[in-house]
Amino acid sequence: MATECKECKSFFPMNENPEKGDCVQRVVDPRQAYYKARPVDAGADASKCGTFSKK
Amino acid sequence: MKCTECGFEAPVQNFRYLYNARIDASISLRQCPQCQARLAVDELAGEATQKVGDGEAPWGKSAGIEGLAEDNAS
Amino acid sequence: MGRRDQWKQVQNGMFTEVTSQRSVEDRETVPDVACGFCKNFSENAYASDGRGYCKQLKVGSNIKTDPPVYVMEGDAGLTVLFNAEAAGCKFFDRMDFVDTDGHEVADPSYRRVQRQMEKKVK
Amino acid sequence: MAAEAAKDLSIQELEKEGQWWWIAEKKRSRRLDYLRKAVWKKGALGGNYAPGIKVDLEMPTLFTNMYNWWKYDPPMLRRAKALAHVLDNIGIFITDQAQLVGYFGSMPNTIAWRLDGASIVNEELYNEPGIMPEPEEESLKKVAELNSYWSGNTAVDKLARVLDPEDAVKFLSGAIGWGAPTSAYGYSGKDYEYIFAGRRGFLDIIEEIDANIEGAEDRTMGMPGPDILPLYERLQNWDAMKLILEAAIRYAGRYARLARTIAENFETDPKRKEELIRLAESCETVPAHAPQTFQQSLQYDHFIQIICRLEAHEGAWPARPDYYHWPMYDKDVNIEKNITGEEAMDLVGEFMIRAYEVGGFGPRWAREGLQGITGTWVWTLGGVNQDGSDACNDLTLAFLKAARLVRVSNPTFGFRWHPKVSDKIMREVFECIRHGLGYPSIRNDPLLIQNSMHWHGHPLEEARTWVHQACMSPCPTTKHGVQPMRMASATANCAKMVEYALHNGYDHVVQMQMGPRTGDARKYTDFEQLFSAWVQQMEWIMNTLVRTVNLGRFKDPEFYGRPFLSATYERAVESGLDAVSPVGERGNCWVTFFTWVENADSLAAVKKLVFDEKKYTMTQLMDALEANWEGCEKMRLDFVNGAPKWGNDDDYVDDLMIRCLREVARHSREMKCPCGNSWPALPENVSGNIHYASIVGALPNGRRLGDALYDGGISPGPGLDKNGPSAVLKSCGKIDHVGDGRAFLLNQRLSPTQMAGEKGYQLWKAYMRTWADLGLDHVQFNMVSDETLRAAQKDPEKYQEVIVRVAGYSAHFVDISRKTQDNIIQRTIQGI
Repeated sequence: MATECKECKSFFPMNENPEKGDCVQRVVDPRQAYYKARPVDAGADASKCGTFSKK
Repeated sequence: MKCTECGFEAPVQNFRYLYNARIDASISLRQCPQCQARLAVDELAGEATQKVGDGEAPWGKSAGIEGLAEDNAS
Repeated sequence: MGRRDQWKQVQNGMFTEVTSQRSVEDRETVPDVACGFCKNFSENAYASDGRGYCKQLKVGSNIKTDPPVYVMEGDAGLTVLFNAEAAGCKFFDRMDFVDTDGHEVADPSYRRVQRQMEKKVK
Repeated sequence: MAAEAAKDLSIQELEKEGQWWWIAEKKRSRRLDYLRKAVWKKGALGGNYAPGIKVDLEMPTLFTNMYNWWKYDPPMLRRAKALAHVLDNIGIFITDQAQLVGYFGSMPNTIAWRLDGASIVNEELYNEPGIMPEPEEESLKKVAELNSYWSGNTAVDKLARVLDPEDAVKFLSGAIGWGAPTSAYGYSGKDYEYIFAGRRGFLDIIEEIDANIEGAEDRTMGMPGPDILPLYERLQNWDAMKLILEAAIRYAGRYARLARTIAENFETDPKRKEELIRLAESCETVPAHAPQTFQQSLQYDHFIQIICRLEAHEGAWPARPDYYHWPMYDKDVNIEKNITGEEAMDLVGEFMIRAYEVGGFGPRWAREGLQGITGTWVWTLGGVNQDGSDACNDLTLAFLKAARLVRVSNPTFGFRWHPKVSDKIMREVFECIRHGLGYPSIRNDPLLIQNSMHWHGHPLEEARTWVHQACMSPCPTTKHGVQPMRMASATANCAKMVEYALHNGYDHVVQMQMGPRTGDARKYTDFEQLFSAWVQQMEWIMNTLVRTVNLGRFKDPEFYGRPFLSATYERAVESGLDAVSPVGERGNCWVTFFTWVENADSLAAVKKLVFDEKKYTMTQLMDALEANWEGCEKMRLDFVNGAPKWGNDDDYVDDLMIRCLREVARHSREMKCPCGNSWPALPENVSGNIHYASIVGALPNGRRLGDALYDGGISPGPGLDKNGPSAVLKSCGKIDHVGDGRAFLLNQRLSPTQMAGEKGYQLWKAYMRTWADLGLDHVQFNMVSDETLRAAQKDPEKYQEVIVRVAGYSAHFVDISRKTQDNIIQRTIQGI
């Protein structure tokens, strides 16, 4: 079975629509640290995602 | 003219003209096409006087003025 | 030819080659004898998109044909790309020094700051 | 001085040394220190972006996908849908310690690429070294693909097909002007009176739009007739405005969600959790509703600026933060005491930092002309209220203090001075200058209000709202006064006026017959023949640029379109027309005059040495100029030192300057903008004097092709103002700063040693009194010594934070090219 975004620790579903959510990640670059977010579908294929981490 | 850095010799106009050091003096900056050094050039004599490195200004301080401009207006 | 048509011809010369569809290979290849290595090439003062003027040839010239067409009179210089093949041009005059330092400001006669030129000169 | 060594020195010792940047580090809060150091500089170092800066392909890809999808929609609606798709999907981030959010790239080290503006820019981007995301090969393929899609489809490509081909070719030669005649790269004023003074949130505007739609539909579903025909297009525009406002609210909501996610799942520090919740509430309030707190007021402003920049590559940032954010500051800090002055200072400092980090991909001429920065973010402080009373307040002071703590080079301030400004405020202004920031520039408020009324007919109360539209030009922030599209391409390389007058209109640098054939200068027998040729070339240059810009402005709603900007403009919301449409705008155009003073100095040199003294013939002069003065050094020095130069209170050359300006002013009134108003000149330079150095040929003032041009506006040539500061002011005071043009930039360099202490302040204040008495509209100061600047050239790593005033903007000294650095050092240090 394919790995989906909703199984990942970085996935945070939207209250109003759990089928959609944000992929939230911590980034530390040479100047600053920050959290970034990108909208993703809960069921999106995450099998090729380099940062996938199972909940 | 002869490059003070690598010895390359050519007519002065063959050295790439960069810009004046100060418009009211006969010193310019040119670049040697061979070694690419930035050279201070006496344009009246047609001679390279020295290589100009970072932070170096062989022509002195602010153009025309060594120190403060005095208020001479009447 | 009327004024408008004359300048239309110049305009076409300035734009066509630059904006026409090109492959990545067309964009990346810099021939050993390219306009960008020539003393007669002057980078366009407005755009660093790789186009420039020829200081010798005027609009209507074509250095790609065999034999090349050399037009020496006119109101505007021929527009060429930095990586145009110039092996067939009798006016090609190789520069002693090609400046690829993009930290300094425009110097159309010496500066060639395109990534492709930088790779080629180094 | 190395950072480690500086840490051991006391603030007093550092002050003595003039090491203001280390003082800032010691004095600012930990939060501001972190946020200031967190910024990735987006300004180019000379012409190259700094290591680590990446072009962001996310926005261009998202935008293009959706723009292509909605290919049958009318321009504004199509762009609104594409932009909404970006707002819904682009990566967002919240920096540690941040209390304000919003950036137009998907990561802090990215620069946005406006790919629907001009194919020329897109092609340039393809050729750029080292700025593509890894792997480079894949990115290049993607860029090539995007370039192919937009080739012929960008705003400039479309305009180029409509322009007269001669105008198009000559403009794109790069010899006479820069910028691009489209709002894709324009500057837009913000209708602050509508949004902030009117206390409107986007939901309030949506309500107004709904009412307008309802009213229009009553008519389109009613009696047929020609009067209802324009409404069909306007209805679609209103749909577009509404759609984009809704997307903007969702965009803010994404930040709110992220802030809550961090607070609830990651953050362990209770204080930071509280801040994140407050940040989330802020983004849930604005832009949907009018702001209720000082933080929300700043956040609202920043969202508007950021979304405008996602819509177009805006090259300026007209704003008046101490005026429009004052009500919420006053409420939170003074009246309700919800936050302390220190907490407010953190917000003000961060507000400046958030603007400093903004940067988009600019073509080389823009990078070189604005070295070290990404656009002229000149924020306006001070001035008067609409009733003429002093508008300075505690927030004015807070901004002036914050500037010294965060020491950003962008934004900078332009301070509206007037006789009622208190000594307390003036001291803070002076402290910023003394700390070497190069800003605020000082603007003569009463005079510029008069100027706005004179040239563009703004009513007094509206003129009093003015902000810097870019570096220099005043523009009201009102319904009919605000300007949606000031295009930098109405920027003239004025040294070409005298160059073409001497060369029969031919340009030897770009190898083209540019201006009219005004005659062979070798045959001129008196000065008037040369001057007559100069007038013709001046008119030709101004006409060519203005024709191009006028057409660009007129066609912009069709070729580009600004749904979001329109949705924030009262007149656009009311009419359903694109904000860029000239309908409803009073008109506030100006032609920026780069490289202007060379004209007066060159004409004076020819008049004196050739026609009055007959020391040289025109043939000798033309031979020398054609040889770029090579082999004629003695003669060149004669033209520099033997002829009077502007800035020395010498009527010989000053009268010529005034004569030239009066000819320009006459022609300015003859040319009209699309709104029917005049096109006055505005001499200033940014670092265009360096960009044009190798594009302007040799001139009779003694410069060669390659030499930097003068630093701009009405500033005398570096080192050529030998009679001291009063003489400079007296020369500049001969200009009518109301009737001769829109504004006149004056750079002056002062000695840090002389300006030290109370004595220094009093000297400066006396100088400023003379400046005001003589009726000048602008002055700005550099106050960093030669010694420090040379040391910074030698050891840039140790002097990263030294700031200098270039012209119309400030930059970190290490971010400008060596030629520009030397040009700044060449400027005369005036003793006052």
